[in-house]
Amino acid sequence: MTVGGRASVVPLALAASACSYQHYQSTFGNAATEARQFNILFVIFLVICAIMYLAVIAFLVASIARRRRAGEANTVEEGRHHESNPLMRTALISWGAVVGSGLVALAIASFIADRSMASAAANEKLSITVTGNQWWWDVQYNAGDNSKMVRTANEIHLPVGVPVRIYLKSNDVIHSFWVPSLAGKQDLIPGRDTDITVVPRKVGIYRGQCAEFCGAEHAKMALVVDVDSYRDFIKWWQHQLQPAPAPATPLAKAGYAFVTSRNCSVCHAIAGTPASGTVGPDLTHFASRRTIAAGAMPMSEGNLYGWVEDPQSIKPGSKMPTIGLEPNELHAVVAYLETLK
Amino acid sequence: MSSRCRASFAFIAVAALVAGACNREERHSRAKPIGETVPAGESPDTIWPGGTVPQTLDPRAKLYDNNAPAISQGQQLFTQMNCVGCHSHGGGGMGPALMDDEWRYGGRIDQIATSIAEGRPNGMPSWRSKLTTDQIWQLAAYVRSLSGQPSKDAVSSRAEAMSNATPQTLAPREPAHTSDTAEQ
Amino acid sequence: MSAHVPERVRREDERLARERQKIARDGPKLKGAKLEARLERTWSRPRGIIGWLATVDHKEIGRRYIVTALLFLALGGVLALAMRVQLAQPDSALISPQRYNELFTMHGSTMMFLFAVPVMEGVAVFIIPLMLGTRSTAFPRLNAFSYFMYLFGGLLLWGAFLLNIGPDIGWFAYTPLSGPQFSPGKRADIWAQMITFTEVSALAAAVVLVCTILKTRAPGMTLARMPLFAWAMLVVAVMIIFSMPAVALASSMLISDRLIGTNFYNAYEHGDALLWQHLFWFFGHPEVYIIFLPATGFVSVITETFCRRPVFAYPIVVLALISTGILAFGLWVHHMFATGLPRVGYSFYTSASMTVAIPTALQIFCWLATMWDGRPRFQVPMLYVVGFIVTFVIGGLSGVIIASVPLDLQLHDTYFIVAHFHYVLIGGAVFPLLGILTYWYPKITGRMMNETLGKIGFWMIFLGFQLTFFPMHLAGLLGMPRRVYTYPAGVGLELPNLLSSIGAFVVAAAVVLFVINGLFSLYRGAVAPSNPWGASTLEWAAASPPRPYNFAHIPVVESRTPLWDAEGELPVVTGLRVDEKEILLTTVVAATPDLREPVPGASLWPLIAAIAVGVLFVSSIFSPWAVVFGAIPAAIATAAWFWPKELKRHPEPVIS
Amino acid sequence: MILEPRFTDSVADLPTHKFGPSSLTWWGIIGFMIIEGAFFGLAFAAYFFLMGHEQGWPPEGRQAPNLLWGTLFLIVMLLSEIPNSMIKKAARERDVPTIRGLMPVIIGIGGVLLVIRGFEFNNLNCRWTDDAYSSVIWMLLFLHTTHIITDWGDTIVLWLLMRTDLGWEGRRLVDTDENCLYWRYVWLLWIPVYLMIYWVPRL
Repeated sequence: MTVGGRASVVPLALAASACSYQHYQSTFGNAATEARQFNILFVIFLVICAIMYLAVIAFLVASIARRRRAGEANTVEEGRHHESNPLMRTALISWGAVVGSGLVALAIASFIADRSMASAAANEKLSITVTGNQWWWDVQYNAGDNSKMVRTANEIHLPVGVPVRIYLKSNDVIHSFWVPSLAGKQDLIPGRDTDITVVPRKVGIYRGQCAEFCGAEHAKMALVVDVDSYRDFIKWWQHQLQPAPAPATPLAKAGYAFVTSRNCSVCHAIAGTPASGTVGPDLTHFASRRTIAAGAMPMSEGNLYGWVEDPQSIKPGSKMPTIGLEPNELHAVVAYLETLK
Repeated sequence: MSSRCRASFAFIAVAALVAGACNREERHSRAKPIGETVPAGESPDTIWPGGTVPQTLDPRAKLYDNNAPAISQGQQLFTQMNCVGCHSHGGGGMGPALMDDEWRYGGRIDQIATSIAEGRPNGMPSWRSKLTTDQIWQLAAYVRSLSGQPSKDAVSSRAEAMSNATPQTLAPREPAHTSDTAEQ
Repeated sequence: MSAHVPERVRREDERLARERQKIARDGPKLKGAKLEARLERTWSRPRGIIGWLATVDHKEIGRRYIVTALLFLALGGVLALAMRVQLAQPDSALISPQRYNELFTMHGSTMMFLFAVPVMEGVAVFIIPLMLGTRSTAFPRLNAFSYFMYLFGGLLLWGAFLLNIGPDIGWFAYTPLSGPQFSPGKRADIWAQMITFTEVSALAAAVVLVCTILKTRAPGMTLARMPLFAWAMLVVAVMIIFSMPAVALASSMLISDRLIGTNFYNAYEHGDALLWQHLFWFFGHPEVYIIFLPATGFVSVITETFCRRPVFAYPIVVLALISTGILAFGLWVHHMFATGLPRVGYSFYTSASMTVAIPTALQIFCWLATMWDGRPRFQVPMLYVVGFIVTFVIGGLSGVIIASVPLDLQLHDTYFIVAHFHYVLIGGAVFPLLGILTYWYPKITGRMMNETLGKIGFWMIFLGFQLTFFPMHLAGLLGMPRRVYTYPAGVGLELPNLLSSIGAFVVAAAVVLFVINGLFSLYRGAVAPSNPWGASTLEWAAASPPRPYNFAHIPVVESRTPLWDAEGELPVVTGLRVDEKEILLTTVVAATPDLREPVPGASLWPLIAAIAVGVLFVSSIFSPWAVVFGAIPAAIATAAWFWPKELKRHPEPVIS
Repeated sequence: MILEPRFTDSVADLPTHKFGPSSLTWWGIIGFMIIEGAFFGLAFAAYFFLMGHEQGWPPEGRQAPNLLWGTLFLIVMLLSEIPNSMIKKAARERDVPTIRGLMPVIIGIGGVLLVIRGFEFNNLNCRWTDDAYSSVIWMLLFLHTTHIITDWGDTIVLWLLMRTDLGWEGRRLVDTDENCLYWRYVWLLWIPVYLMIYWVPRL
């Protein structure tokens, strides 16, 4: 993966960014200071290690080629009483010195990168608390007074250029918050408070996934990070503070009735409605999100129908049960959910 | 006993162990939904006046009774649905205690499931429209484990929480009670 | 001797002293075919199934270890193929998540606990006594007990897997996922108890190896003349003794958390989930060096023989082995860089993880210098050494990359790590293992493996390996976490995963070819002389396959390459008994003859003790009282194992 | 090419048993001691790791274990070193009658110690299910109890063997010598465990 190759990948990805939500989940995304420092350090390590590797292979090839010309003397006595000549001894010492100094250089480069990352993130302006649950992310924007606190799930919007500190908690097992294009991962451990600091540099949609095995649906515990311009972010924030819009069409009203009285309200919360369960993700602005079920599928009507009708066939083992809805109830619920922009 | 007969005994014992073990660990996260809401006609109430012979056990019982994943899900639901509010951790409070062997409405898993689904007088709400049948049966399986009825191997010793009760794995096992009211 | 000895006992002593003179001993008067016939009768075990179960012959136990471990390799490999088929294309619903989680847990646990460590111990238990010029390991019954414990651990894990109650928590079972609440039922307990089985087996084998290497070397084989493989196994055995208790303690604490409700890992009751990770990885990292160091011993042995030259700078290689062994205990936190511990601590572990690369780099230089200075012949074992160097160095360098905290935060728990540890484990340990099995195959079975099949097999596994695991570096960089049963389409992971899946089948074919070559050569391979490769170490002075007593006379060693300096005749010491099993003990450093030690005879008690301890372990999954009541039969069995058959005194002590 | 043997010297008159590091079982015992030492060392590490999390140790509302039985255990155990050393010296001097006389004493002391241990378990002022502190305290005490019981069992089996005629054989004396060494190791390990269970919570 030469540097050149990597450069060509970046524009290609950007071009495809507009439509598909699986936009970009790779360390080459270079979308934040931390990711950029990772790439610089990674290239340094790669170059030095490649040099060391070529040295070993050169030595190997040379020693294979050297003796082959001297024929295949098979006699046993040949191998006895071989004093190692002093040249080899100095070669050994210099080899040790080269390896040692190479490693010291790499260690120092690593400490410098580590130091600069920590200092870049010293004065964070935005603070978010992400709580890991079995197989979805509960996101909460901390703000001065509670009226400004935004609660969402499986999706994070970040203003570009603004350092943000994400506090990580877990309600059950150990998860690991990792958005490759932005920064390194950090575990969410029950009983311990960890945090991660990101300074996004490039607008775009970036996908992340849980990186610590956390049970049946570890593979489908993803989240999407939307880096917006500052203006868009503020617009998004204001919109998130609004309660859920009241349903207009009769079908949506029937859906509202079902959602707030039946199973959904026990686990999910929708601001501005009696549904206030905290067991499942917050659905206040569900339809404005890009994915359903923690990144399992892109948001679309067809997928929404599939998910609400039988979540167990999409995420078997997920905590969301298959309610066995009647067709009319299903249409009503989906219609109402689509109004939650 | 001829050696052949003894061998067959051993085989049956092993098969029983195997069958028991298999069911205990089976995770029923069924991909295809079974259209099983509670049957249209309300299930007849499970209290039999005059202590007559209790009805046959509901076929779903063997999916949930003694099934470790079901009991574990029931344990999480028990806290998430705030059953702790009235029943605390099984010791009882506003609601009756679930750890003893006093069952006003029957201690069998299908009877407990009906109590949860239908609700009971004196404050037990009906959960049929709030929880799916699968969840109700999981809760019933966990409630039975609170009073020590399922086998010790299926229950968990503690939750990832403040230690609130002596471990179920050390509690003595209780025989399943059909319905106490009949005996009083 | 002292005033306390009564008259009766003193007369008994004189009678025994007289009888002692009449004992037949090997020497100039008793040698050749007559001696070998009598030794054969003394050292061979009783016939039939009882004898087969009661054997304490290190060669039979070593062969069993190797065959059982290779069986588990095959089983683990089949699981890997199933995983690769599932991951061949995105969003595939071929295997359910629950089944896939069981697959990768079983693959990891089988490869690490049931294949890698036992196969190294098996080869060592078979070869070390021959290489050191003695007739048996120390504590042969403990050796037999160790094999049975390993076998029962494997049967427990695989029995549970086939009964559909196998573990599904990953091969390192982080709490609280493996805790009582999130792993219902007995799946995690079975995994934890398998650890207890294999750990008891590895510790027993380690004590056997340490005592054998330190005390039963041939006279004259000072520590400075000991073969490098023996050095490697000594360091490995000491590492096992210090590291395995960590996982034993951690898994016992996990079982007690799950069975009697202790709160070691319960974050809400003053416990800590990271306590498990610290204890597990304190064992985990030395474990991977326990798997790698024997392979360095193999490479040294192969390089020395096929380059017709002692390994360059022997003291450097020995010091490198010892320093790797010591440094391995200071690295474990580099598995926990993402858990939010203070950054200052991490920088210590970054530098420690980098430092451990230096001794291995020096060893690689010494092997290359041996090839440079020697006359390498590229038969199959030497090909595996070249394949080892080409592959392992990539794994070592990717290890240096992930030793740095900022890089590891991106690469931890991704497929980059999967690529790294397969490069260092398959490249670093399995390649030398395949080479050494080909090298010692004539010594173990008396027949040569087929050369062309071997070469085809090598190129297949070498190229198949690169095709399988190199794309995983890219998959990791493209954001694919570990242990995911599927991945979404459109994220760019399709190509690397498809290549890996194809490569996996090539590697599987190569392993099948190796097994066919092994089985085919058992009957049709060329009959092997005692030293087919013209090697220098003592095991090639014994017959192929070695007689039950290994050497008619205990050889004397005067240099690091005894057979190359032997000029047609081997100096030996004489005087060991012929009618009873006996070995010569020598002093630890200078290996001067010190003591004659009776060797225990074949006995069923190790098997019975292993069954009793096995029943105790398995039943303690289900009830804490099993530990109390299970201990009684185990105590009886171990006491009977120690109790002599007849309680009368012999002219010279005998362990019957 | 099978190499012809060139006879050098004979080892026929070497002894068949020696005390101390020459004996094979000595190295075996040292091996197992290091294993148990590593086990206990890691248990101590876990203890201090869990302790590191707390402001107060024991956590508030929890009383430290009562001193009486633990200290009594320590005293009786230290006293048991007297017969233990005498047995070790007797083994080196092939004084089998003294060994046969003193071993029941040390087995009796072992029995007394196990009884005291029963009381200790009752006086820990906590159940293992209460919290991590209680779990670690119970674990340390349980580990040491298994350590004592295994050595007590070994001593009983060895005593039964020493009473037979085989008691006079050199190898059995070496076994007795090493068993006394192992007993010394058992009570040496008790001292840190004792301090951690009884005194560290009182600091």
